[in-house]
Amino acid sequence: MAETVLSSGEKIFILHGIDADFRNDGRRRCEYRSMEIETKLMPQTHGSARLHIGNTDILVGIKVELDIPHADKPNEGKLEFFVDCSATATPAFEGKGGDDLATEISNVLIAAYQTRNAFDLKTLCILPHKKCWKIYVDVLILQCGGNLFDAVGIAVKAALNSTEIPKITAATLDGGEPDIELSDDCIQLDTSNYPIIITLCKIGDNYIVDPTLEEEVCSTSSIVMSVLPNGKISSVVKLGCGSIQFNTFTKMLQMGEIIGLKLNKTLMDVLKEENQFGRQRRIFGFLK
Amino acid sequence: MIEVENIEDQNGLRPDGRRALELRQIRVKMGVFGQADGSAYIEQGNTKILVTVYGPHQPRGSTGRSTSNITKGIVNCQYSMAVFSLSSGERKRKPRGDRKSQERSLQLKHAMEAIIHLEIYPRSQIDIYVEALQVDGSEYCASVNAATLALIDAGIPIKNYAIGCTVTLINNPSLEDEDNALGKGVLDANYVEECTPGVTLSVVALPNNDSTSKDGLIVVAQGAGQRLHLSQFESLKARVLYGCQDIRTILDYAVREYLTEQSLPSLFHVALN
Amino acid sequence: MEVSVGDVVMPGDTVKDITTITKKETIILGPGLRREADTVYAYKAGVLKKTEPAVYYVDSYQKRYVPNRGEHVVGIVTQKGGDIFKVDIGASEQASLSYLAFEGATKKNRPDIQVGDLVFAKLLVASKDMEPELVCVDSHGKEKKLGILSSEGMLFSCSLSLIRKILNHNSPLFNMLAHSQAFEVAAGMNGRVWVKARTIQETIAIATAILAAEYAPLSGIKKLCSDIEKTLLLTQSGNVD
Amino acid sequence: MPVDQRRINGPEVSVPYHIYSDFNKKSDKVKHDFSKRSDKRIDSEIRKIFLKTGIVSQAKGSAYIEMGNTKVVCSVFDPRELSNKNGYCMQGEIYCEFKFAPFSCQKRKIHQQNAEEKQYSLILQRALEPAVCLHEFPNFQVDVYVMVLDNAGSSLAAAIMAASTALANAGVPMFGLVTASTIGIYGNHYLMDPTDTEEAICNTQPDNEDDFNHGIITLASLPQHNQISEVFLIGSIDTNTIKQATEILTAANKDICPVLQQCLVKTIMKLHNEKK
Amino acid sequence: MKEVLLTNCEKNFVNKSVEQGTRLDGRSLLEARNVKIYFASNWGSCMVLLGQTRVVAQVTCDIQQPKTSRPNEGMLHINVELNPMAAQHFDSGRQSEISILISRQLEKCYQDSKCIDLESLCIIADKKVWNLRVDINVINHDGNLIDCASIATLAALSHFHRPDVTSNGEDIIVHPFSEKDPLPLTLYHYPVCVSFITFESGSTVMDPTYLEERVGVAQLTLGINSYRELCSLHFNYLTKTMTVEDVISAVSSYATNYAVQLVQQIKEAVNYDVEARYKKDDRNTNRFKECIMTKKLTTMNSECISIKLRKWSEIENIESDVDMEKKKEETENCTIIKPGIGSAELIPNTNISFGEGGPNTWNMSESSEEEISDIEITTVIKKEENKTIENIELNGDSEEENIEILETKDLMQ
Repeated sequence: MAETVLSSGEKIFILHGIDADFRNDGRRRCEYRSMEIETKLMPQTHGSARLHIGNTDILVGIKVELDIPHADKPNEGKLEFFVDCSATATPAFEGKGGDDLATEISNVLIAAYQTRNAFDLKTLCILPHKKCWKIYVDVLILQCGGNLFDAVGIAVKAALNSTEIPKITAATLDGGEPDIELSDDCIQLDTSNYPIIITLCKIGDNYIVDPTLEEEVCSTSSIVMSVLPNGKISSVVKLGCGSIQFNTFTKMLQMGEIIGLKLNKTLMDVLKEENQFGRQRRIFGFLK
Repeated sequence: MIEVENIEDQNGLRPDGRRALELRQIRVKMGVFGQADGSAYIEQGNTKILVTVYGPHQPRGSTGRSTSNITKGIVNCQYSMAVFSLSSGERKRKPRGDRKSQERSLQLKHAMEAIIHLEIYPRSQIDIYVEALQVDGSEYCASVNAATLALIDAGIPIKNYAIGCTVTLINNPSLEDEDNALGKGVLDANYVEECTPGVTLSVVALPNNDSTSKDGLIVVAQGAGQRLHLSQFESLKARVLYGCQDIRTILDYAVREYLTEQSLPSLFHVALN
Repeated sequence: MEVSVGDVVMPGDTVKDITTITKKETIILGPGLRREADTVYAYKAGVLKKTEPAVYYVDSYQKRYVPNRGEHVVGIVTQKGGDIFKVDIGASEQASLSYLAFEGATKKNRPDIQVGDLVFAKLLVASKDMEPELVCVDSHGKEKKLGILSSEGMLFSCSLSLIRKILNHNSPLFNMLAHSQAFEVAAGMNGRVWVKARTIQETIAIATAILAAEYAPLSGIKKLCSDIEKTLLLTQSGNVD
Repeated sequence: MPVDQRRINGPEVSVPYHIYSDFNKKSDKVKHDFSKRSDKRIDSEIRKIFLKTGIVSQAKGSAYIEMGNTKVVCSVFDPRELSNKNGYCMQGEIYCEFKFAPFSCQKRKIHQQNAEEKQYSLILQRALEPAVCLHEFPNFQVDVYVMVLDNAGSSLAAAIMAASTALANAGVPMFGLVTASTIGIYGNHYLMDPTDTEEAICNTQPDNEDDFNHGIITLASLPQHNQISEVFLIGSIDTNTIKQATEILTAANKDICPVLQQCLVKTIMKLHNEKK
Repeated sequence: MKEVLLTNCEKNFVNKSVEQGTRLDGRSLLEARNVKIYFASNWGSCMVLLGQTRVVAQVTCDIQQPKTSRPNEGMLHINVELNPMAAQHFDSGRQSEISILISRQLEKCYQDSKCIDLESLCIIADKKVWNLRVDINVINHDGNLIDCASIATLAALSHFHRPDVTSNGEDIIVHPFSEKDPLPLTLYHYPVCVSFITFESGSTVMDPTYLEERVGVAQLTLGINSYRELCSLHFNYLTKTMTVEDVISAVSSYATNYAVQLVQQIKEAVNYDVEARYKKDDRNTNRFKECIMTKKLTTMNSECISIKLRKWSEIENIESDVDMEKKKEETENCTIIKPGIGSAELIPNTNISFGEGGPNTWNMSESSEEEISDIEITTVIKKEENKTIENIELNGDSEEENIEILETKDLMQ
């Protein structure tokens, strides 16, 4: 991934293709590659999802633990994102090599889920000051084929959608010590307003979605925004070393919102469809 | 800790219904990833391992400089466990860098150095990256198997399959009966069995093609757990080599199937001509 | 502390005798001695020696080699590249040895040397500011005894003082050993010795003798050699049994 | 998160005491009086800026900025050669390190960068990169260190401006100056240059109001070229509001630019006079 | 600092000699080096010498909260430190591969095999337990660090005494040694590591030296206790692309016999020292000061010589019988010099030991001192039949113009 080096000829070819609204793989500017999503594929986690788009491969595992709330936010639970860039993606990620990228991705995730409009941490609280749920969202990047942010965003949302938290039947304070009873039933998270992340990549005078690795190399700046299903934007950040005109910026923002809403709807439909297969559904994992 | 009573029932079957010398279901996929030079995915029961191979390429960074030997290639391994991989419920803090992972990386490296024809690749490096997605016992051995497959997928010349297998001797005070099959060690233990008080012997061997001759060379062997009287060691070793033979047969079949699939188009081409 | 010739000196000791010597002689201060104003100080621990007419030095026990021009050393080839070999001679820096510095070597006809081989070479350049340079020929382009050492032999290291001791003309060690054994030896001034004899036992025996000579007085060398011989006989007879 | 093991950091879990003392007042915060800001500014007014260069004598270029109570120091050092990781690099690099001083915020910060500070470092780097002629110093790296001495809101914007002034002061070739400003959005209120309390309010969403805009936007731009060099938005805002807010911010950035220019001119004049 | 390259010459020689059943230091293939154990003045600290390999171990303890998974057990940590003191290629700071392998094997051998009664280290369940920490420092590396470290660990653990503790449920009182006698640890069994190296030819040696470790192909380490039980097993290829038959079965019985002996020796050494401490008897103990005491400096001191034949020591014994007087003479030649108060050094009389040192090799007035390095190659051809020996060939290639020749006679006073 870090090894993608393009000659100026290749770059110009890609640029012209995008100008003509016909990209190297035949897509239009605002078209996504086809994605494959599978959820609940790891029994040892509370929720999991695997996303495969182009050459990008993301695995998300969610684990839920009981914890004590932060003292300054006594009635909120905790949500923690951890991104691990596995060396299987590229030898450059060996050891601590992927840490920079991982921090960047987890920062975007944190920003996207920060507003209460998207994720209400209060629902994770069990007993104020004493007990709350802590949700670990662990993202494992197995292969990088461009457009990591979008892929991670979708995979995280799908995994959270599949997450089942044990239901709490009784939570009492017993002499200052919290006492909690769990049942076998599970409750699901309210994913109705979880954001997804859209990257708009500016190449030449145009902007595209879902760039491949080669297209990412051609771009000097891109905008990563997280769109909530109700049309709000929960985070925007510009990446890359280039700058953007004000007008282009607003146009990109509007485009991102439209795409985000569409993508979100499609994703939710697909997840619902998958859910209808029920528990007997065959799990493919990596064997497909 | 799991109750010892649960470990086996009266019929001499293990908790997951296997016999002593029975392996878990092994499922294999080679060439999972497009970008890597070679990759393989293996499932041994619930243990799921993903391995990618990059190289041979120019040595990079500290590994290239520190090794003074330039007549042979360098093997670089990294063993990493996904933070959510543990079956026991808790979450791992760091995916890699702890002593256990580093030891695994080293042992994997040594095992792979033993099978790769490194003398063909002087001044170059081969990277092997292991990612354990789910861990349910015998994960080191499964990763050796997966690494072998990934090397085959990458087209790197190897001498033989390196096959890993574990044998676990469950120390059970209630089990006085020497003849009991389980009393002599069970193959390919899962996490529950590994946690019982007993000894687990992990062996990486290069099994021979024909099982009639020698059992094969042992490349890496390590024991973990409690004590084992030396008199029992030989029988354990025999068992584990038997297990290696079995796994080899399975992997060999998988490789053949994969390669046939890969070469089908060209076979058609030949047929057409 | 003031010391005089023959004494054990410590760093910082002042050497008394030198200052009192008449002026017309040229005094040469060897290794381990340093002059500051009118006083001569020792800066190594060892025995203060003097050779006539007025050469003073400290004979010290040392393991690390500091290259000196013209000395013969045993080096390990660590790298091949361009038109030079890099050779480890145990000094602070690797020495360089040209492909052409061998007898009969030309641009086309290069010596067959692998990484890890041993060479017996002479230091052509040894200066504290420059990389040491080795040659395996003398000024007439002849190899003499220099060149690559066969990998049949055995290499071991010892202290620099031992090397000086065994290479001394007066040292009877090799003469005595040669009475009973046939062997080849290359002793580099850098504390590396290469030995080759007919059998492994003999090679080890020679090596033992060399190492044991470190603490043997001149008179003891003879006994040492006979001991070696006896041991060798014992070992060989033991092998026969 | 990296933990400094060589220094004694005090107990691992400690809690600032004021979260307990404030407990009763918290309800007041929600009823924040938006008609009047605490420092008597109107909503669209920014705080006064004090900017000075050359305050770190060891650095090649340095700047100190005050925006109300927010105080930031920045120093820029000589370009140094990149450690050869991936061969020769055709473009130069800017390395930014953003750090809150341990005493700068309500809660004490540890000496090592935390995730937030790392993120701010990256934002700072991306905000400056479009303005610097990176091709002028291939394979070299310019280090920019920013230290927030007092955080009273909008410290990221202050840091970006300080860094841009310091770069110019250091004589690093640049296409233009970078200015930045922050806006806090809370419902219909657009609070320019918010203080830290205002930032905290804008970051939270009031209960039982789902369709409510709130959030903070920091925008860095090159006013001389009409380019946006970095946007950082956090909260929940619809696109129209973002558009309006960015318009306000770009205008503000344009207004601020002369301050930076004047400061640099003053520095040069002073140097010139001294030489005479 | 890089390790000096292993020469082809050393490789060939070691391989060949091992094939013939000879080792450079005169041992037989399955023979270990001598083990010496010295204790420091406090509990649980010892220095172990295995040949020239030297390791210091120190056990310390403190009180900590136990792990939630094992609330009523104490903890044991083993930490191995390899610093550049032991060998120049050891990196300080970063954990090297070898130190990971050693610590993991010791962990398996002592932690996983439950050799220490950890439950007795619990003070208040779930709240406070003793945390033992074994720190191992390698002082000198001459091969087989793992065995040496394991001997040191075992000796230190069985020597260690922790302070006594009384608790009344809530508070605990740690008694200083002056109030209550310290308590030893309870060891269920005594495991030690025994290592082997297998060579290309398939022959295996026990207790390898550093050189042998570098030449060997595969390494086997068995952790064995005195009940002939296997506590850890580690068979691994060293960085070579060669395969050899494994030797676990072949050497395991040797290993157990040796382990039983070794454990016995360690136990004796520990008991001796512990008892001496109880009696407050400081004579005849093996303390650190004993290990640095200089012994006789003689030609025949076989310990100083790293290369020797198997029968070398036997000869030495014969010699000492015959030449008792001579030996005595040698010791008489030593004088004790007192450089200051409180220290004494046994210095051999310089006339004998240092007098023969050759001249130094510094440049004299731009000329070289050829003659001392003249006889580098001494080719002696011994003819089998008539035993005539040709003269040693001295090749004084003095191509330099201005040579100032020093008479070697002069150098010898």
